Amino acid sequence: MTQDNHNNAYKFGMVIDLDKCTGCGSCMVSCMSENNVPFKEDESNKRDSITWMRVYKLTNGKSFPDTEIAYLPRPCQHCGGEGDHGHSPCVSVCPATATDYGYDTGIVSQIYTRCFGCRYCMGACPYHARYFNWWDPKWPEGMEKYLSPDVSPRMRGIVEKCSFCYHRYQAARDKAYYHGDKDHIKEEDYQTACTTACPSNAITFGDLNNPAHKVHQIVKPDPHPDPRNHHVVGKSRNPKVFRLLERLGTNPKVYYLSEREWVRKQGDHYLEGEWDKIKNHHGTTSHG
Amino acid sequence: MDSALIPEGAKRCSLPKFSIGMAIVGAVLLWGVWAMFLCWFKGLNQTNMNDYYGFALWIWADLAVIAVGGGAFFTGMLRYIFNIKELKNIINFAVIIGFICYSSALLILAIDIGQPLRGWFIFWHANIHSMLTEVAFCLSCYFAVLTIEFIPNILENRQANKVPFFHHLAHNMHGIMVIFAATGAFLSFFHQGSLGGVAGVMYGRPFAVREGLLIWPWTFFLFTWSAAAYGPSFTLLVTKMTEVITGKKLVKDNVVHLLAKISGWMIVTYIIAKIIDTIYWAYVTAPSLGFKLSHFYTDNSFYGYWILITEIVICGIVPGAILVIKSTRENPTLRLVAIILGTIGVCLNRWVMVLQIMAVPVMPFDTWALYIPSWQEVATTVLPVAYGIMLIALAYRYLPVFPQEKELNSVKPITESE
Amino acid sequence: MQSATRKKQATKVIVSSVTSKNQKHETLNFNGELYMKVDRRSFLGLGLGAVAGVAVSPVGLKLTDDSSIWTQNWPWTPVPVDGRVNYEKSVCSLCPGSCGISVRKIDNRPVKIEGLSDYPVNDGGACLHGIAGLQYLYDPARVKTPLKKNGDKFEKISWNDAIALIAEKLKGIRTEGTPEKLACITDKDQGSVSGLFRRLLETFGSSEFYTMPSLESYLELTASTFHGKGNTIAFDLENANFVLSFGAGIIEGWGSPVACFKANASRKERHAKLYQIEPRLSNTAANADKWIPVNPGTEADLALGLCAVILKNNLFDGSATINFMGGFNKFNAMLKRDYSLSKTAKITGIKASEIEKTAKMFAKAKKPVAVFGKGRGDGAQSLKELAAVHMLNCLVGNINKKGGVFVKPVSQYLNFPSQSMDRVADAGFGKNKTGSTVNQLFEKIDKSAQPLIEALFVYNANPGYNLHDSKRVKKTLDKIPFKVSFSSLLDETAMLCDIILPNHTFMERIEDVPSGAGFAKTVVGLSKPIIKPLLNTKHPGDSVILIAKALGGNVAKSFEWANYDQCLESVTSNIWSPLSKRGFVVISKGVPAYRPLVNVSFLAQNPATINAKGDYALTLIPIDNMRLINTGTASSPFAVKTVSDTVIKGKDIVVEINPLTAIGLKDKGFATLTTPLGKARVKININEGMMPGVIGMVRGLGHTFDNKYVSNIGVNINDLIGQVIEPGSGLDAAFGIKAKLVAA
Amino acid sequence: MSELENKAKNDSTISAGEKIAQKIKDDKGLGQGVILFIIAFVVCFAGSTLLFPKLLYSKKEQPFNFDHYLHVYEAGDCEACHYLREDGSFSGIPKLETCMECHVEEPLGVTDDEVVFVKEYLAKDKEIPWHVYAKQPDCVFFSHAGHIDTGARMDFNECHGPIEETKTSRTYEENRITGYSRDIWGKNIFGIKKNSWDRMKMDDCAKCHKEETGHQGYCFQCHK
Amino acid sequence: MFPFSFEWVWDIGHMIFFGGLWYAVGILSAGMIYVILKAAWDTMSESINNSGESH
Repeated sequence: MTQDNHNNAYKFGMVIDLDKCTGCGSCMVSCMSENNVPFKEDESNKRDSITWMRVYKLTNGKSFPDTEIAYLPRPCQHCGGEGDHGHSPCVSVCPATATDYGYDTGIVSQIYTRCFGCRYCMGACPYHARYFNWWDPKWPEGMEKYLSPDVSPRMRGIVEKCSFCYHRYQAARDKAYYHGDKDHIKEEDYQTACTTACPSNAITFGDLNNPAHKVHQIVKPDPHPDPRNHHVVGKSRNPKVFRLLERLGTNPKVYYLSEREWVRKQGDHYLEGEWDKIKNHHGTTSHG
Repeated sequence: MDSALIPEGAKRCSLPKFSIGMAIVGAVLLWGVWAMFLCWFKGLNQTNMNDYYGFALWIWADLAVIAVGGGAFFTGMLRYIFNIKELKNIINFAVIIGFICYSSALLILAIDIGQPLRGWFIFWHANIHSMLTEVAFCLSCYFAVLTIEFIPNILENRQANKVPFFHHLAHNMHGIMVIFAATGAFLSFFHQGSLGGVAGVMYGRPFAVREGLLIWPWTFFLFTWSAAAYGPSFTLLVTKMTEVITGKKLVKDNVVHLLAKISGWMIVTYIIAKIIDTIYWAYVTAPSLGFKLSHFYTDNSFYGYWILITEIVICGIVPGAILVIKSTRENPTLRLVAIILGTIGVCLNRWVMVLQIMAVPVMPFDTWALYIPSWQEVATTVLPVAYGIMLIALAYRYLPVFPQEKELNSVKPITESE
Repeated sequence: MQSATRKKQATKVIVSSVTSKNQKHETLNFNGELYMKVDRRSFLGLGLGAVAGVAVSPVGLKLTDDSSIWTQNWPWTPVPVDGRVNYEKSVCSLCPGSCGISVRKIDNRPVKIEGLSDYPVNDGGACLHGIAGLQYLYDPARVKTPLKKNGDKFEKISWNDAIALIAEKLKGIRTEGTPEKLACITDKDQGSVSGLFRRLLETFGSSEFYTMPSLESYLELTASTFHGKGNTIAFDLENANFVLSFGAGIIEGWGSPVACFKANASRKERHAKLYQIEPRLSNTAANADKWIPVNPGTEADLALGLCAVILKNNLFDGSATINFMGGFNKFNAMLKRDYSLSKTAKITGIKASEIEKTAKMFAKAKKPVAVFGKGRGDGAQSLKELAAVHMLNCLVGNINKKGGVFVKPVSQYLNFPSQSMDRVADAGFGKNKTGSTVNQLFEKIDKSAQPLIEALFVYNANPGYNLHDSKRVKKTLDKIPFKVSFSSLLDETAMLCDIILPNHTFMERIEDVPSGAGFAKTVVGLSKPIIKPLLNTKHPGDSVILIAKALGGNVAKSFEWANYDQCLESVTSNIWSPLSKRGFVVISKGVPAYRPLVNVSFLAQNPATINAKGDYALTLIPIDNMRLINTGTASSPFAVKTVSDTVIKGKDIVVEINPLTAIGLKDKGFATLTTPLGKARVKININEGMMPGVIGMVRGLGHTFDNKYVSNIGVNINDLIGQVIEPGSGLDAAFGIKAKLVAA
Repeated sequence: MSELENKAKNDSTISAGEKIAQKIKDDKGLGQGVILFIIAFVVCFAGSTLLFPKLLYSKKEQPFNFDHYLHVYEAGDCEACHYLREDGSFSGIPKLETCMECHVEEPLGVTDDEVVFVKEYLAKDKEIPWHVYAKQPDCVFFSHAGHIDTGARMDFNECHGPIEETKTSRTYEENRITGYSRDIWGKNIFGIKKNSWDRMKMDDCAKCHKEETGHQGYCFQCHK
Repeated sequence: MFPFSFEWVWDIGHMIFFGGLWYAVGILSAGMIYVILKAAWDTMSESINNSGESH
């Protein structure tokens, strides 16, 4: 059991290189195909279109010809909550414990049979990573054959979200049990569907706690709380890496990487002059 | 025909006239019920809500109806705990309004959740850290208290009073109503507060988040306070409306002035606290997260500074001032203006604390989300209003709600018959 | 209070009566009034007792619990069956990229498609259309059995009857001695199935074998213009350190999409530069190191302008240019005269200093590559532009070098046995082809009074949707009396056909899938059947073999194989063993050894530049959006779901326009787009990334066939853009059309 | 549990109630009602507690009887049919191809159940539609690898009962409303468990996890 | 909601929350039971001793 795997709990996270991301959408489709996400005839109202992984289009706001755009894939951030104690914005508000924070993996679960659709978690999540089944999912006649047994298809009236392909973690643990080393999940044994699908390998997924994993080497998370904002823990020591809305103290586990300063600046809100102070911060200095 | 049921010495309109009125309101009720079944059987795609607007008109209706229903617990507390005798003439009506508000809230919640059949999971698998769990428990309990407070009034119906058991039951319940009112106040303090906490704890939403005391954000106390402040105003408003519709004077002026005075002072103290909280939030909490005040009130087609000013100044300071100063309080038109503004104020505060939270973009590259309710949502929000009107009409017709009614409307003084 | 006392007496009465008459059955013979009293109380007792009894029993709790569990297991919510997991390798043939895929199956039921990690083309990644492949396999709109047109409806027909009907029709044409009246349109001329189609036509006696315009056809055309027939061009993007792309959507589906994604992704590590020249800020332009906005349609002039700068400052590779043939000095003179720096700047709208700087950077770069083929590289291209851009490569001499442009012969890994021809076949095959491109064929059919083509085979192509001025193309197709479509979907062209022989989807077929479209290596993959065919469909190879056998005579003799599997094994005999074992064979990967000769005669004559037809103020240009398939097959529901709401909004298409040109137009508002060919209702997306004076509309929408998820959305841009045939090459080179936008 | 059935039951026992009424000399007006109340209460309570489960659970027989005892004896051990695959997933109920490792066209034994098996399924190469007693709902992920000898080394009797000694397949009972097998929600309507395999729902798993690992586990450990 | 619920943990949070809740529910139910029994008792005693109006 990983609960007592000599307390080296995992902390699965992801870093996405926005300079490599081409906005092609492979991650969106791979995620939908892997997790039995339904589709409707008209999905053009992006406010009730269920895409666990959504690719946002960012712009530097300048006018022609200096305008620039970048793409930002946004899965569920699996927030660790203030001080990384597991009180994610959504977990702390769900009235029926339909979503909880797995301290052994750092993954925020969503249980479709417990959720009764009050949608409070959707209001609490600042990343809009939670989707509600406004319609009863229906697959055209014959297409239910491609549904995967690893993820239970949902029903109308409940909230669903990215699970970091937790079923792949379950399969990896089964394999580890079978081969006798139940507490050691190899890096390549548990990779999410979007990571494996990305044609430009822009997404790197792994255990943030394990220095041997690529994601840890890129992000170099700082275990101590940030002196200027004690809610923030695990801030990246790589100046090119940032997190979305880090100042809110949600402590997301999805990091983003970009060489372009205007892209990094879109990660959070800054008052006048704040950005220049921390523009190329190295390590623990953070914005107050 | 139904004269046997009408309280002694009370003059009511003829049954046909009454039934026509009830039929009209009943039709609106049925329209709401039709929308309710649509939402239950076809699912919440009947509404215009979406993933940006998980909370919308219904949650606002919930919060607003509970806020204005605060009159029941506050008047009850004043009457039974602070022993203000004059309020016994309005406590019955306050309880009826409270009962209607809380039953409406529970009905709207039953329609609003995606899986009504699993609604009881909120009790069974309760997450005690969630404000909504606390709301669910205390709201249901307080609804029970309101039912208990409403039963004696029902049992005082002429026919019901004839059954000895009912007669004794009503009498005994009056005896220990103090305990029920105290428990009710305790429960109300928490769930009114938790409804405020629902918004205040969302640290992912800079527009909503507030610091606080221990686990309760300041909005917790502000919501209770505003419910207690504006609740009596709403009670007075509905009393005034009932008096206008029935064409009779139902409550003596000294009771109305007293309740208005209390409500006034509560509004004034609330508004001061609200202003302090807003200033602290606008200049300390939000900027610490990188948000200027203009982020929440500009470049969108609806939410502007006007909503802040209306809520605090026009519907806060003005009604407070009117109800505090004796001369303006006792001037009927000014008092009516004040209680109407007050009620609008609390509804606006609830609107802001639900819908503007959803509208404000949080991620830098996100956009404002605006939303218009669908007819089904409007119908199911009008449904409780219609049901409330019918209940008040029935109660007014068949139950002795206003003790002073006979006295105020009798042509010659008659001795106490019983 | 009187009433209370009277009531008490009444109860006393009841009690006494109960005690006195208890022998008899008391409920029966009481008189009305008394009967009423006992009955009401006992009834009350009974009812309350029953209710209390049931309430205290577990029924209530259990029903509440079970009703909630019922909502967790609604009968209409599917429950996928669990089973043994295994992975199977195959190759996706949805587009010329031909990536390797690995399919996860549960007890032989495919549930997920992913990229194959050690496949030489894509090494693990896959594009969204390949990943959503299962939605094609299980699409209920697929053609289930062969169909025969009757009036304007289709009716079912068995395979034998269909083949017999086709054979009888073709025999009719042959007996008239005009075998050349049989034509065939496919998507590419590589691969065994296209080989079979070409072989059927040739042994039948017709040389009318056409391929739809694709990057593959443009590469071969440019190669033959410069380096002689039988050559093609490939780009070693992985090793190039300066890529100058003239509108090519390197990361939007150009060439071999996933290979290009990988080459682009490693750019940062290799410190390689990408400059994108395009009127619109596409994803490629956004990801590039520099975006150079150019006036639409003037890319050729810019390329020649850059050549002029390179020649003027003699930054060209002398050793390469000395053996240029075909009038290099004439070309040189033409450049000096027509493409001086100031003239080019005026035409293209780019500052002269910018042109000069770019030309110098390109020439000085160690491994520069200039890439041509606007958008995905298919659709309408002008040979002048392709040649001008390739001229840059020739000038800097980065041909057949690592990190350069590879000019290599078209790979011939297939060895078909010799064809047996009879007199009629030789006569028909001898006649020269009606035209070199599909557009020319349709133009000739339009002009000729009596039918120039009697029978047409359409395989993997949708000319009725994918060629400019699709209304006219459909009218031309109607002029062909007998048409057979091999599509598995009832697309626009199939709906016009008389017989439909539905083929398997790429997951039900065994087939050789050669890489192409500018990919540096030549890899042949083996697409394997992941699942037994679901419907009454056949492999297109089998269909052709059956038709050939039904025709008899020399045609049947040229198709000796029993079925397609046997044919595939024999045709790819020299590579079959590695192909079948490992699933792919790398035919050639290194730098081609020989130095090709370069003939600049085409450019030397200074062919005319194409400009957009019509006299409206703005220019409408097509956009190739990675998330939509625009080659005529429908995009999958998942793919359409990922398309942004600035491209599709409800049933309407959204066009991009710069704020400066959008006077009187509201963002997200409606407008009517008018071009010389027609009108369309569109929505507006005010977009800073679009050059002023240009409107951008996505290709791949406006399908009219019956598919709830992708059809009847928006407009097919090919209805709005007309054909402009380029005199020098006969290609349809219309890069766009003049249009106007009026708020609706 | 429809009221009608209730009513039918009440009439038959009314005469018993009447005798009691006569015996008790009672001068209170309510006596009559109270007695009837008690009768109706007892009758309805007993009725609904006994009748309700019969109505709630549908009874289905297996396609043919399966003799575990014989097969364990013949095959030697359980792993012949129920085993862990290479990737740690559990094979579950064996497929026809596993049966065909021993069974051939003509029946090996004498029982007519085997005749049914050979004729109906083996010959027609049709998978046997077994009703799985321990089938968990779709939202549950259960890892056998984590519980048997590669993990917690639990004995399979704890969850499946002494199945290896059974000679006959018992009737499969399924909840008509939820579709759950009765083994999941428990044989006894009050939820009283005599032995560990009588019920296998969330609370049972939670109790064992709490004892063994000190924590009930986070939702995604057992949900998918 | 009950100690045997799945989510129940004997921590300070549960004790305060459900302590307060059960306390309030306890008062309400006790109050109601008292009132009903007393009313039943009053009705009974009134009808037995049949004395004049007792209230």
